[in-house]
Amino acid sequence: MGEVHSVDRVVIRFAGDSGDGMQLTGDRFTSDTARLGNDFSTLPNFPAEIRAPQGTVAGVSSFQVHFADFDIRTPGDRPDVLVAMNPAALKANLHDLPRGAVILADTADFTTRNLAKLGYTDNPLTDGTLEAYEVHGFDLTGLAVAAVAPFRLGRKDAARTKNMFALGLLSWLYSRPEQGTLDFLARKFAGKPDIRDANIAAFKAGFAFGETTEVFTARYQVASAPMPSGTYRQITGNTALAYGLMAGAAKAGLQLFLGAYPITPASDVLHILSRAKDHGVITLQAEDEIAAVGAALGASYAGALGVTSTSGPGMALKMETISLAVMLELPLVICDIQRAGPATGMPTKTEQADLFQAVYGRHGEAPLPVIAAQSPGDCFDTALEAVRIALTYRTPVILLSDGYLGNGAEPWAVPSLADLPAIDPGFVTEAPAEGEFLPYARDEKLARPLAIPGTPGLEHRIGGIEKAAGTGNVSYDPDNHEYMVRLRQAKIDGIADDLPPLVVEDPSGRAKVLVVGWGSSYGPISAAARRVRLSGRAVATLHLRHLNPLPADLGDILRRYDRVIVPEMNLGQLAMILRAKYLVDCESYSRVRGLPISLSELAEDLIDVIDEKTPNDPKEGR
Amino acid sequence: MGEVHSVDRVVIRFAGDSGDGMQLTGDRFTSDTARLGNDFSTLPNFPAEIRAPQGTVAGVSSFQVHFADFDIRTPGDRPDVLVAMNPAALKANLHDLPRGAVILADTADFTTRNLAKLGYTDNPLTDGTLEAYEVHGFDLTGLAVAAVAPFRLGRKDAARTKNMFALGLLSWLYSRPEQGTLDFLARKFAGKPDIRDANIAAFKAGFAFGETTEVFTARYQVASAPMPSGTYRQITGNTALAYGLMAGAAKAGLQLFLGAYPITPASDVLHILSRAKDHGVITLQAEDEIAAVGAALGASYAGALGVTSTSGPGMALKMETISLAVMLELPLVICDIQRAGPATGMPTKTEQADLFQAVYGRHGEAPLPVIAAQSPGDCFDTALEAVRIALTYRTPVILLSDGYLGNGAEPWAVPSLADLPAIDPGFVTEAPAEGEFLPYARDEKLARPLAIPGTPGLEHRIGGIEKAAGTGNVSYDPDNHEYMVRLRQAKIDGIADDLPPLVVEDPSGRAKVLVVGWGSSYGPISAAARRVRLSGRAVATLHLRHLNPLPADLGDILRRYDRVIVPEMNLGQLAMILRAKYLVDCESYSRVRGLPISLSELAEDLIDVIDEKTPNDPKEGR
Amino acid sequence: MTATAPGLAGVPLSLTPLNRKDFTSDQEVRWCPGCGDYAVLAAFQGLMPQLGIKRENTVIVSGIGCSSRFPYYVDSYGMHSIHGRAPAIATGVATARSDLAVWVITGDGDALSIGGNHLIHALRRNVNITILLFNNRIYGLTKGQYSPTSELGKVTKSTPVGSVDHPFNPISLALGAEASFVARTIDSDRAHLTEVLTAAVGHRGAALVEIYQNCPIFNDDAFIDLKGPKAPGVIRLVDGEPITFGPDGSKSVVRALDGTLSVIDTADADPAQVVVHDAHAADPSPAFSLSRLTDTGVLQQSPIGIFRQVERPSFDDQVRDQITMPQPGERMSALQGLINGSDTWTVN
Amino acid sequence: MTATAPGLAGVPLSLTPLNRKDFTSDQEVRWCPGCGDYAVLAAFQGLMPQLGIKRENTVIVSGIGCSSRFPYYVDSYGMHSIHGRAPAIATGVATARSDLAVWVITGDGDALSIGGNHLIHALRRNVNITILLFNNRIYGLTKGQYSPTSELGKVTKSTPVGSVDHPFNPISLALGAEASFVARTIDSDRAHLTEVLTAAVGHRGAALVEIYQNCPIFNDDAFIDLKGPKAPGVIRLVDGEPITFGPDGSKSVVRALDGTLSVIDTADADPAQVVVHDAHAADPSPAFSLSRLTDTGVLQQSPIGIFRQVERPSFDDQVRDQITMPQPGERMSALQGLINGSDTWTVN
Ligand SMILES: Cc1ncc(C[n+]2csc(CCOP(=O)(O)OP(=O)(O)O)c2C)c(N)n1
Ligand SMILES: Cc1ncc(C[n+]2csc(CCOP(=O)(O)OP(=O)(O)O)c2C)c(N)n1
Ligand code: SF4
Ligand code: SF4
Ligand SMILES: [Mg+2]
Ligand SMILES: [Mg+2]
Repeated sequence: MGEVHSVDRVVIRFAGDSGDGMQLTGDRFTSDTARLGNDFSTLPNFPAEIRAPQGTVAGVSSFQVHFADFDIRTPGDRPDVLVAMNPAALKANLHDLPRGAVILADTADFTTRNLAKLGYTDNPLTDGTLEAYEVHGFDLTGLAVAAVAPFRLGRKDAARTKNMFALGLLSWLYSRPEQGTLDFLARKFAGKPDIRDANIAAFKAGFAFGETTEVFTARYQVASAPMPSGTYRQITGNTALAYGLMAGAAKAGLQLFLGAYPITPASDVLHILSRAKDHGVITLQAEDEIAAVGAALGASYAGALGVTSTSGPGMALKMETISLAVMLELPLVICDIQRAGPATGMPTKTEQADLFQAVYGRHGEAPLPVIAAQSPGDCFDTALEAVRIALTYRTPVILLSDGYLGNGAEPWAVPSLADLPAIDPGFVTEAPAEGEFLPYARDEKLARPLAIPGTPGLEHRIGGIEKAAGTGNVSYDPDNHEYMVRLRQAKIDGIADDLPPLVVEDPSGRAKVLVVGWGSSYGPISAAARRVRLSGRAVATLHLRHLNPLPADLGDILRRYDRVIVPEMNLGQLAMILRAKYLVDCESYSRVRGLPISLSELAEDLIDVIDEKTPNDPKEGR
Repeated sequence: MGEVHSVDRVVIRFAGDSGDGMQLTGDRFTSDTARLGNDFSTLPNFPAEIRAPQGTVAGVSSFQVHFADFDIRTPGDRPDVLVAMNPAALKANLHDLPRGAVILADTADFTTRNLAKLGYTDNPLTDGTLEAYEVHGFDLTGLAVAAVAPFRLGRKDAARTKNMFALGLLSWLYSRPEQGTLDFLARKFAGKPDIRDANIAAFKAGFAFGETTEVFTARYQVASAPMPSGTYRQITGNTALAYGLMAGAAKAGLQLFLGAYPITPASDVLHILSRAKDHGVITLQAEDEIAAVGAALGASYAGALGVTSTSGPGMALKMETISLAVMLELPLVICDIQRAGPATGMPTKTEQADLFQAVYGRHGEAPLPVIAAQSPGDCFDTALEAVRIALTYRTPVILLSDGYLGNGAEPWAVPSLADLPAIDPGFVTEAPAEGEFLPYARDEKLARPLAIPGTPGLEHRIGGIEKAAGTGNVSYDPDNHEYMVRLRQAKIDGIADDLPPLVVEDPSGRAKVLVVGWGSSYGPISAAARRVRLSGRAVATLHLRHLNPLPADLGDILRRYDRVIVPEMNLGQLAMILRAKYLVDCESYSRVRGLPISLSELAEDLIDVIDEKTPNDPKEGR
Repeated sequence: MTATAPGLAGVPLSLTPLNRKDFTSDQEVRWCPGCGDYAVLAAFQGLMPQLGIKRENTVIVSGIGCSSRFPYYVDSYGMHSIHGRAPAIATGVATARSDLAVWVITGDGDALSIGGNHLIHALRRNVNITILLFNNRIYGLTKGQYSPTSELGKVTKSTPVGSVDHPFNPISLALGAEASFVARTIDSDRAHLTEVLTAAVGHRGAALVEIYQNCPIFNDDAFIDLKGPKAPGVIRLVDGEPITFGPDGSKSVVRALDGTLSVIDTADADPAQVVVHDAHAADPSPAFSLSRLTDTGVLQQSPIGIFRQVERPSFDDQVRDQITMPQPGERMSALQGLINGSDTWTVN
Repeated sequence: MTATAPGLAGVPLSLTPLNRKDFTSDQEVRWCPGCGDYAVLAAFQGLMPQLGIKRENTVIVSGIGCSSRFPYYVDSYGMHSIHGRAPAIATGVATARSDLAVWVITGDGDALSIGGNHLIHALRRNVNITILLFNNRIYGLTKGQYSPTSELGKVTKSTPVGSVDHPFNPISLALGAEASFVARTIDSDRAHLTEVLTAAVGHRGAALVEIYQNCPIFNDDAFIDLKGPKAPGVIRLVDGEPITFGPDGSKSVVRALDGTLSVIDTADADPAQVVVHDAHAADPSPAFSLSRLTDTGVLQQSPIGIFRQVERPSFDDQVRDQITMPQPGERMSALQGLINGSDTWTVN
């Protein structure tokens, strides 16, 4: 033993019962990976039930981590290694494994009875059905229990340390440092020394087991990835989103007010901001989504930065109030962490199918800006951008993230807040030298002046009835209505004028096919494009942050290519918007599986498209 | 006197204070017009306030009726005659009058004080500012009070009869029969003989005044319009809609259940159906729009025909539940009587800006059929069609009407119910001979079997979580989700296969410009097209009832024309959908004034388009 | 033949006796081990065959939450709807059909947070539905945020330094909302559960049953002091009986001059002073005062049983009474008459 | 300098005295002639200058309905929002800012039908807002449908043969929802209106004031029997006083043994038996029993005044107590620390 192979990338999936601590195990492994300077990307996968019956497929919880010595973009389509803590975990995940994958199973649970419950007549670990894989079965539970025997825990608590045993083993196998996990356990169980020590012992025993068992012919190492210099941390999308909102509020000098109602996968935004009370953040868990956005709107009216966060069903409920915000022209940030729909759908699965709702889902002509984040870390920048737009243009802004971004993690170069531009809320504080205050007057961006309650001399009333230009008084005048409808639209359309030029990625400059994406499909698209390019073909990619209004230079770009492919986790929503706006035959590449788009499938499909389109193009380096 | 001129069409607008009974007066005039066999179209215009302060512009209520000896399509852009019961009514309506229009004013209210309140320093009736019009001022109030003196009413009640005096005068002027109004008054005030007799006296006095006064040099008559044979009545869109829903339920042999929450301009649907209890109709005034649609969905689940009716803000609130209905695949009819938005907007004004919300306004991929009515009477057929689709395809259907259709009236050839095709709800009543009942199996239209509670042996559970094909059990399987998302879409798309071919109107067959419309813009579009054709130019028109899915032959039709113009009372919603779907450069013709599109403006604009496009086209008959 | 309990009048009786298994669906039950929901499901499945009604005439409508998975596990008709809306949907079901036994399953978040309005309106209207409110004083399904029944100061994911929302007392709220049947029971007392649910479904009109339900994962032992037949804090309400409780009835509920209730040692109480429970009082005030005996913070004391049960016409019955459906043969001609109206003219 | 009434603590005082005209906006008032809303507006505009607070620190949030046009007519900050949502929006305003006097204007449909949930949650949370609920027992703005407070059998456009919905008693509902301040007044009694509104705005926490308001157009004379100082059916509640009413105090409110209240002739009443009103009772039960003295049908008898007024920390105060905003100079560095977290690594 002791031989160490270098590999460039590995995908490991930890899977077990909901109670087996797989999320924690994966998270720890990821942290250690981060410390080694690998690039990584993670995909937690929760069961729909809180704790479905033990040993059932429905109760399997998993965590996938992809780490590499280069810049990666996705958590990986298919795991190289599956850690299966019980037969259900094996059954639930087997179909995702490529031939030759390593299966590391805890045999403790592979009893005839448990297997029978799952419909197995024989033990798959030993009946030869897994011969396409490299299967290693160990009694991880037994080994862990033995390792923690000195601590006299109950049987249940002792068995629970098996996840740390497994983590120790994997840490050994992939040459991860031990210290991070040891420190973490010491912190986490500081109040329960027995549990702490047992977990530490189990972890060390797992590590030692790798060292001593002769099963593994080699261990592996993945070198650190070249990354731009900076200070990094691991971050999930929901955390980055919360921090981005806080940064935006701080940059604008406003108090952040979050009104929210819990809903998967958005609840963490509420949880994280609820812990930020010492940063002046107010959170309100409202009675429902309507009250949540209502309170946020009230807070914005009062001069705070009102924000609300939710997922699809909650978005549907908020629309009437958002329409009011459009009419009032008040700043407001609405975060939609999308999940698979319609209706309740698959709450723990990801999707990008709320774009239509965000852009078009209100009664009347109620235009508002819609922007989307492309990676967990990017949620920070997108949140900041949402705050900027909301305050600059006095408008509600919808920010689209999704379950994959929200829960997924990646290394993130922590920005220096001092370097970020300030945002000026530009409240009017004094009555005009002459004439009356006109709350619906316009600046050069068509934004209106905001005077918050408490400002003397600027008392005025706003409301949801159509308002006269300038004064904001109630008006039923037909011409005024037409004017105001077009003005609200023009204000939003005008946001495009301030956007930086789009950047198309096309290293060879020869691409005839353009792939346009938005949101979390950034990972699969850019990874697939890299693979396509490595195959010697040229492909251009363009990722949109701003979905409404669309950037001013987008039409020209689209028209430059022979084919435009739009991969989305929906039935082609962005594709349809682009077609309408630019009359370009954008083709939808649609996957609606509740999972990120498969990068290898996408890469293959793109290659087919390119080869068909440019059959005579010489393939360099092939 | 006594000379009678024949004219082919007249537009009269009755205008006065909210309390002056203008709606009633207009309605009566219309009924008498109907009796004469004229074609007609009406446009009531309510103030936003229930009863704004007397004598203010905000408190003016008006009713416009257009009647003619030929087939007309709109209530007319500009009145030929304005009946102004007070100075505010004159002020509020003057700008709509063409030069030469007749103004018939009640001088009683034109006091210096009242005029001053409105900003008049002089009496406009006499100061010469109205010289472009034919102005007739009478003390209608005084004349009416004098006429009813024998009945010893209080001053207020006596003055109230002035509307009947005015109606009598107008009836004389336009040669309307007296009997209808006399019968009506007898019925309406059967319980209050004094009031009845006073109103009758005022009406007759008005008529006699026309006969005796020497002011009018002639009276007019409008011959009856040639109409297809049949039994006719006057009908508003909301009434026709309610009757259409009842007819649909009756044809399907189901009980009609309406869940609704009052909202302008949809409340009348609730009112009308609430009066149909002896037809087995259940109505529930729910606590809000969400409960209204929820109760309707529950009723549908229980085997009734669930319907809900509302307007824009209420639609926004219903969307989450509608998304559930999409997932459950239950029949449900959702009627949106659109009004001007966004937010509260202009509740008493019309608009067509909820199309986007109807087609795209839900989270996740939640496709459903959307259809629209084109005229008051057509609301009946559209409601029937909604019921047919909902029951055949087991789906919620959104029916779009609007304030103009809902409140506007026209003559309507009453259909014979016996001639309408039956609708088969096709409930499953028996357990399958073998195997289990599969509530999510599919027929050839991809519709699922419906077994309602109470059916033995078919007990099953449905819900908003993604369901396994066939069984309908909860499923988180990625492939199943993808399958079900596409299946729900395919089911809705498939509705297009059963639609009759579209009919393009192009009498000359030479048109190069196609005008595509939907909903209530039918009137202005077809009237404008007629005017364009009368000018010797060719134009084609196409009106869509089915907006989602779009008819199968639409794409081919659009591609046949040089230009496609889409007039809508929004910022181009249908235009955008057509562009996306067919990549045809459909041009939006957009008017957002809370009023029907002006037919003369549209006609002129279409002529410009045609002349630019086909400058060398010889204009026949010009 | 239909059932005789007023709440079930109109629901056809089963011709063959049914048993618990008839009400067990083929779906695997997926609550956490030890969840109180299991006990309620078991009591329900045990109770249903006793009602004698046809299985196919049972409809269970639920919202969203752990408890709202309930209908999947019962082999009847059922709908797992959306968050908070079950009472509205059930109102439609119950109004459209007089031959169904309609149940609503909901949680403290589902019923009292997002669904609060539908709940109070269903109660005031007195729709003939039976509502089981699983109160675990926490949001289970979304993994542990505080709910409208969580005690002040509750530390949860969304209240890391303690909640500041004064909780609802669901019984007080229901009484304030004009409810005609209001009761409380607890997952750990199967006999009581069965008894209360039987009374609830037998009541004509809206019956609200609050069920204290333990969530071992996110709010374990919230009802620990009310568990077991000897629990000192459980105040059992029995109609017509004096309200005493605790070991050997050592505590008594007495009424002060201002009408409020308090608990004193039975030893110190004049027997004439001890409140005799009257669930049928026309005025909801006595039931309301009883509801205030529940602790507002961590639970140590709470009444269980039927607080109020009065007769009032049910909404759906009254709606149906106003409606006449013409005979099938006459429906179309009646409608034709309506559509024609009184004011037609004919063009030939 | 801030106001001294607890409900206004934190709201700065005006340096110059204000008068009614300062609270009159330039918008023309557009209610129907004779509408009760005029009287409430007048009382409000008369009261505001008395409070002494800065005009610009007043915010009025309303929903949709005739009454909800109110904010347009008051020259302060205001928002005419959407139907039913004013309490939620006001919760945001009041929580974000401690220096504002926040009013909610709502109607019986707005507050109790579509907005019922927000209302009960604002009450239980005890947000520092003053809610004026204009109860005309009808939907005015939509031209006359019945509302959740309309009496049974009410004939309206949507109930042509009479409503079958049992109405809410807004006072009972509010008490069931844990309200800390609950009162009722009437448009026709200007002095009483002013007195009650003054107490309400002075209360810290959510104050609900139900105002009986006549709608001459769609529900005229709904309160005719309660109009005028001598109205026989008005039961005036005065804290600390025995509850008698009617001509010469000829009627008295007495408590039965079961805690319920009834009205008897004063002549027949033992003075000791007459209920003495205690608005400050910790237990809401006495107030609840008083609320049941209101007729459920057409109104002939109803208590007005303050039913309940107890101290309980307000939601927004408690929220703010948990929060510390770093000094401006430190905010960014504190945030930088949070964002960095404890687990960073550096790439050079
Ligand atoms: C519109 C909407 N908002 C939020 C959610 C998320 N959600 C699901 S269940 C739930 C609360 C569950 O709590 P409770 O009703 O007490 O049920 P329990 O899980 O405790 O049985 C929430 C907030 C949702 N599904 N839909
Ligand atoms: C979402 C929504 N639903 C319905 C309406 C229509 N609507 C406006 S006010 C109102 C009820 C008014 O009644 P109430 O609150 O009692 O106020 P009032 O007019 O009697 O003062 C309704 C149903 C609306 N504006 N928005
Ligand atoms: S989370 Fe709690 S309530 Fe939900 S199933 Fe688990 S134990 Fe039961
Ligand atoms: S309708 Fe009634 S409530 Fe509305 S303004 Fe007129 S009188 Fe007042
Ligand atoms: Mg709960
Ligand atoms: Mg009202």
